[in-house]
Amino acid sequence: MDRALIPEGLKRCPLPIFGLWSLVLVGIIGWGVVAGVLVLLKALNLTGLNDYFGFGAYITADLAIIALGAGAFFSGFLYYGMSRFFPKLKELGKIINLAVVVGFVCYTGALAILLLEIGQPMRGWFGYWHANVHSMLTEVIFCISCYAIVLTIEYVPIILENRKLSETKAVRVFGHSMHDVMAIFALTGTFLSFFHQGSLGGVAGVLFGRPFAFRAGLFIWPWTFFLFILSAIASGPAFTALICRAIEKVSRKKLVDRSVYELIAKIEGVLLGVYMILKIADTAYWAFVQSPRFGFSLGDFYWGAYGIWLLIAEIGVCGVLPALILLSPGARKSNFLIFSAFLLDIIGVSLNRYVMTIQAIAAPVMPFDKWQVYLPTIYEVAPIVAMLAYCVLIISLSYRYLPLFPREKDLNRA
Amino acid sequence: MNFGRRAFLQFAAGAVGGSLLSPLPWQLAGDSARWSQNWSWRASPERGEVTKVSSVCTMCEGGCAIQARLVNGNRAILIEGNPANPLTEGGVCALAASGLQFFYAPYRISKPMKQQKSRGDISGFQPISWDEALSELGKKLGKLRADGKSQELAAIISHRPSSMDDLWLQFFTAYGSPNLFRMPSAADGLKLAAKFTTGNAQPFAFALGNAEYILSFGSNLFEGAGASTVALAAMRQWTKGATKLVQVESRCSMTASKADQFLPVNPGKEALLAMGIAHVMVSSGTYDVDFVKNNVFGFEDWTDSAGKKRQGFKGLVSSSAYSPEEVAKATGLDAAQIREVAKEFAGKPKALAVWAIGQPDSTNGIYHQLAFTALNALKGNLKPNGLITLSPSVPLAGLPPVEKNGAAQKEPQGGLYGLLDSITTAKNQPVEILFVHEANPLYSLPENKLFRDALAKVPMLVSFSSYMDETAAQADLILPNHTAFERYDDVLGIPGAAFSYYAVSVPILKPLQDTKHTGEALMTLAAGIGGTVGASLPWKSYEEYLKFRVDGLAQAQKGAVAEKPDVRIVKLAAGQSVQPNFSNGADLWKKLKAGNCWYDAPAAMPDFETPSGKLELAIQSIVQKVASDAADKYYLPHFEDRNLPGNEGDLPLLLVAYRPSFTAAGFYPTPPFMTKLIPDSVLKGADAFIELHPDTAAKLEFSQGELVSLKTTQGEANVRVNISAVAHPGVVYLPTGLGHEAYDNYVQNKGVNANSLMEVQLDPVGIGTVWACRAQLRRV
Amino acid sequence: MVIDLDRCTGCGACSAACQAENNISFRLDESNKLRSITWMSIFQLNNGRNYPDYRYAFLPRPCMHCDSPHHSPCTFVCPVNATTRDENNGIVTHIYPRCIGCRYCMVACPYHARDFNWWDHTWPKPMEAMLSPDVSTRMRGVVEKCTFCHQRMLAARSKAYKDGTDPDKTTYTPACADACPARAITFGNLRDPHSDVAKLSKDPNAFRILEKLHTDPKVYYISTQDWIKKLSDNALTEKS
Amino acid sequence: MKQEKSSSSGSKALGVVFFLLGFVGALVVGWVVFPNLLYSQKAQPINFSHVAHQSEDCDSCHFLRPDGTYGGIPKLDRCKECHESAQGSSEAETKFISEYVEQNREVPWKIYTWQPDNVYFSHAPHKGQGLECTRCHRDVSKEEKLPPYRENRLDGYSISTMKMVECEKCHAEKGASNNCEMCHK
Repeated sequence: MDRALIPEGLKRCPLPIFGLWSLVLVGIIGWGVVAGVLVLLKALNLTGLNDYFGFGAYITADLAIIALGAGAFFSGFLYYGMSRFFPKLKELGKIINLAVVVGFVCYTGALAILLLEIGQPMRGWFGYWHANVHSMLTEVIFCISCYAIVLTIEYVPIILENRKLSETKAVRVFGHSMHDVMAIFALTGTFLSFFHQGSLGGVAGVLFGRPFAFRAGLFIWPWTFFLFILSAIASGPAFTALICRAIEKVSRKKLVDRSVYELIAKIEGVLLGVYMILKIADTAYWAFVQSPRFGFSLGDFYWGAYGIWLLIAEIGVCGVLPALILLSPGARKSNFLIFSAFLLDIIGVSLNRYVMTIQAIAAPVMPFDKWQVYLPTIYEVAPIVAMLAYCVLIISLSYRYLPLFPREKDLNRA
Repeated sequence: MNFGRRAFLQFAAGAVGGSLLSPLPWQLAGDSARWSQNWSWRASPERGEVTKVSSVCTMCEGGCAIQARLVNGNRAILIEGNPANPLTEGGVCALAASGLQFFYAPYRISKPMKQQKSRGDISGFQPISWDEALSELGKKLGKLRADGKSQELAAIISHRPSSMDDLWLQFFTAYGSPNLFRMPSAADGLKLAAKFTTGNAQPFAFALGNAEYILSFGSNLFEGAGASTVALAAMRQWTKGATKLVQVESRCSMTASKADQFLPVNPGKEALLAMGIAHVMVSSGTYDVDFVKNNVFGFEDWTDSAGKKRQGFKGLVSSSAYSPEEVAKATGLDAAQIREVAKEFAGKPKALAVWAIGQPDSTNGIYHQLAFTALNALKGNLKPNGLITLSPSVPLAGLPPVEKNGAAQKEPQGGLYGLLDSITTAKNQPVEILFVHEANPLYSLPENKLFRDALAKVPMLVSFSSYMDETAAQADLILPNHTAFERYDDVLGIPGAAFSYYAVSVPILKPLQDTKHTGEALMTLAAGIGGTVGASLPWKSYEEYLKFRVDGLAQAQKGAVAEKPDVRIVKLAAGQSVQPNFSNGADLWKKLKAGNCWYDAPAAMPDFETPSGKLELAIQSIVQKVASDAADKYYLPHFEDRNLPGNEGDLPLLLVAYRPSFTAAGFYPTPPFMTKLIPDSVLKGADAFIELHPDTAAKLEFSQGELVSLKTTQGEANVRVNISAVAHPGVVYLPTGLGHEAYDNYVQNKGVNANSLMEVQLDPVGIGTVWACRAQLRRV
Repeated sequence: MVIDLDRCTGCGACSAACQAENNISFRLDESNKLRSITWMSIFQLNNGRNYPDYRYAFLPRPCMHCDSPHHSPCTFVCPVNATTRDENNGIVTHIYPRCIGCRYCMVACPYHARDFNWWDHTWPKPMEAMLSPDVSTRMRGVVEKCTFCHQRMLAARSKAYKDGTDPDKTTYTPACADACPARAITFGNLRDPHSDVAKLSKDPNAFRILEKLHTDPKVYYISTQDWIKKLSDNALTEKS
Repeated sequence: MKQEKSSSSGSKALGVVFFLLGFVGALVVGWVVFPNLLYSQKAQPINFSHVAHQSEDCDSCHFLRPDGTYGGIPKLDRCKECHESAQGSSEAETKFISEYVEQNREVPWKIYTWQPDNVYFSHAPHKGQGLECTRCHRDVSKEEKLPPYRENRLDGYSISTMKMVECEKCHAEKGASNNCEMCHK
């Protein structure tokens, strides 16, 4: 049976090994699910959250994973949208399927965590039922759930391409007809996710009671709205590329032409560069103009574990540095440099999400207030790890049984 | 198969379309929204008509008028202040606001209990009917008395002034035992000082509201404890800036923080500073010369009854020992500062030196009380219209005279501590039966070990507590009293207040449990014993008893009932006349029952009933209690430096207990509402924090929050370190009101009980003085 | 609301009364202040000096019911309209059955005025009898905060309707202001220039916390102590 | 592909039938079956005839208290004022006397318009606005027999418990405040 499912003419590792591998993943997922269920039953007192830290690991993980999942919509946007004007972008078609899968797992995973995060999961849908249009979170709830659906729809045809499934005519027909409309979904998705990446940025930016996070507005949104979008698209594709590379390493196969990596590198380089320029400008304005106006000096925002190193790491090591690497044609030639640059890029953006949520509330606002330190408990870690395991599992399955990489066959002719 | 699929799709489409046009989806969505909002196990309070009952809180001496909110007349949901009350203007303390948590406390004692197993074993308590319990006890008492051992009955009762005191006294006099004791309180000191210097029975009272310069020797005016209602009412009268408060204390308490000036003296040296100030006033002649000349005995040198010439206060205080320089050395202040304060105190027309208000227990021995008195005497504050008066008594109906029991009635020596000591050492008469009423000595008596040891020698302990507190848990018989909100009770004046105050506390609800008013229990017991004892308590119920007393007040036709808050009772001047606004007993009772208080201006300082007919600074009566051949200073107010037991090498630090406003340290434990108020710098989990000066902490190399072992001569306990600049260097401050072992798990195991580490020094006149004890801190 | 810190002795009567009035739940151990529910929290301020110049004061902190234009920090972010501000009376309320427990409002509030129900709440059996029917008890997983005892306002309005007087002119006092034994808390209608609060808020010694954030709190504080005033806003606090 | 098309074209008519089948079926379920399934019926402990009490005016039993709160269904004491002993011979009254009056138990009426804890509703303002009782309550002036109490199986509320939207609608029309704290506690 297993053989029959594997795409024609492609080699995959023997079933036992794969079985073992998935078993491990399932184990981890089970562990996380148990923790999650306990949180649902016994409520959030199991977590490290408290009245000082309303947001914690759950939200941070969500923001990060969603930013990285952005690879899906952005590559989609470039491939379906832009390639008409820039034929070079057709290259991305070679990795687009993976991007979709990654996007799918990231978003569905994020939704699951979001369910744990709220104190009244049963009422999660009130975001629709009693929506408050002013709230960034409303936008987030809308867009994430909508986009998760879109991604599912985008994922379906890829599944239907499975050898066994596509034997049934109806399925084949259905799959094909879906393929034709994929562009539309891709673009809808693009819009949705642009929007909610922005909203996620807004979530922090609108907190005018929190000088650390607050940012002044551009149009109706604080400009973190745009910074988040930019940082997302500046890291998402990199993430996809990195995963692709990981699969290559594990399966000891070549899946896409190197040209794809270089193209992504170039794109990411430019975007990250732009993002960094704006981010630095923003930081400078925030540190030297806005905060003093609120009565804060930069020193008030950093303390102990939440030291200034966070800022340096985020902007310097994981921002400017990878940008420079990716922008220099020479560096892009080196596999080591290119992928470590991707990695730094990803870390940088995740760090940014962490800072904008947790440190933003760790910094005391009232003068007689004291710093507090937040440590997530196992009940927060487990579901997050499980969520990642779930991502890996789905990707592994997809890779094994679905023709994700159109060029795989040619590239691996023995 | 295609076809089937198609048909199905069409059917489905139809179904969807149809249901969208039916209420089904919308109704379901709405209902599930509501369903997700219901939490079946969430408590859902019964609704109904809300009514208010007015009463007076009797949980401490404060005398706050309260109102209780009832639902359907059978469920109390809130205790608020009564805005009509001139003393509180509607305010209450945190304890009163949490009062219902005692009313509905899980650790209430629901019925009379008899210990069937060994003492202290909670499981050994077996219910017993009231009749049985009281008749049994009555028989025992009768027999004891018949055997001429009536003095072997003793009782420890609350120090809160109320008509219960008189009832107890009546019972004990009739029964023939002198061993009736109240829990120690600051008022004891004020009473003795007044007794010795003025010869009157009433304790001193301070006209805080009329003073413009207040020199407070360690009084916790604003710590929310007990009589601080008076201090707060006075504070409201002070005009910001105009009235100056100077606090003399070793710890920077709330009062010190609020004060305009804080004089950080070394612990226990307050009285020395008073002497120092007196020294300056005397040497600079800035004291009230006429008053001292005409109305004070023993200022100049004097001759005692034996005709021996003795040194007067003037000579003593003028000695170099009390010169600012010397005093500065010992107190840790500087001489200039002392001169400055003395100058201001002497200069201000309405300057007053206060001590021992709002403190859970006295930190001053008799000689220190006298020193403060002397300072006020020099200031002329004890003049008929001065700022110090005798705490005015309320002219209630006196109790009928009783035929004293023939049995020998030795005046007990050395107060409560004397009794405990004599029980333990059994050198004096032993005690067969011990009553404990509205008190929890096993927890709240300073150096509670003394009570524990004595208790071991007492065959029978009878507790009248409504709660399973530390003492009740050790009882052999528990006769639970109604709680403060279920019974008739009264507030018979407020310690240290320079106005008379009387209020009646009426039940807000009928008793929840099978409890009995202790007053009525006493009446039943008396009846059971019969004879002169029975005759001495002729009332059927406590309500009737109170009515009888209020009748007397009405007949006296003094004072008035305050029905509006605008009466400034803290500003009443001594001797000021108040127009009575009640006709007869019934009328007054009605007004009092409605939650109003009765008040009157203090009487002007009466004639001194001392041998000399003057205010005595040289006290002859005190000497027998010291030593017949005592040195001159023992007749006079002076600073008595105590050398503490325990050696300094082993116990290099001083331990001082302080009273935080957010714990309850007396008969009532800290209720859950108040537990919430305790900062995590005072209590974290099960650990209490001691306050330690930064330098001291640094010297001992302790870090904030570190767990250390605190050792005194009394014992050892683990505490956490709170490095705080409120602390005097070298002194360890431990909060009172923590460390209960009884009640329920909302109260238990929170910190340590300061009383089990502190140590009491007994005065020649039997005041238990608790000010500090040697202590040691080390890492665990 | 105006709170006179010169009078406040930190006795906590306001907070205790608040708990009784508003059915605020309590737990065996309340020493973890980051998870303890107190609508009226009492902060301890100090002047940072060393003994004997050290001074401290207590600052009772109800919800500030921020008056910032359009929205309060919290009402702006609630995704489900569970917390809103009534523009007629300025009260910021929070509706428990609507709240989904996302805690965004807590994050938005710089005063830590909001507490989350981390647990299902139980009262020791007999104490359930003292729960007030005028305030609904909370389920786990929702946020709660000070409501200026608006149930008392509703009661007062009801009575006004019954008596045929103008409901909009009725006044009331919340539990904390009623209880304060130092009479440090004054409550009233800030918009009515003749009300005591309006007058007191103009007092030269009156200030608000974090004015620079433009949250526009409706709770004023009064203190004659400069070091206390300094602690009201960061710019005024000298940094070490 | 081709043959599929042809096969479908042949069955267009049938398709419409299927569609209608589903459509009508759903309508029936949605309008008729579902509501009956959703609500359970409960009888009141004893019957109360409003008609029989016509002599009294409504306010004598359903009155506002001095503090402006609403007295609701009268308590036993109010009933006792007349029904200390039987007035007539109705089986409801005899039951009432024997089970409640004599045992001095309050009647556990099921309240048709009971609102949940989190709702604050005061009759005084609505009365003050001159609203007729029948605007929200059923007209009982001709009522001989208490209708059954119908409870929503899902959320446990009575069928006649007013929903928030209805409150809001009227408030909006009347220009009354629709702010949360006006109706929630």
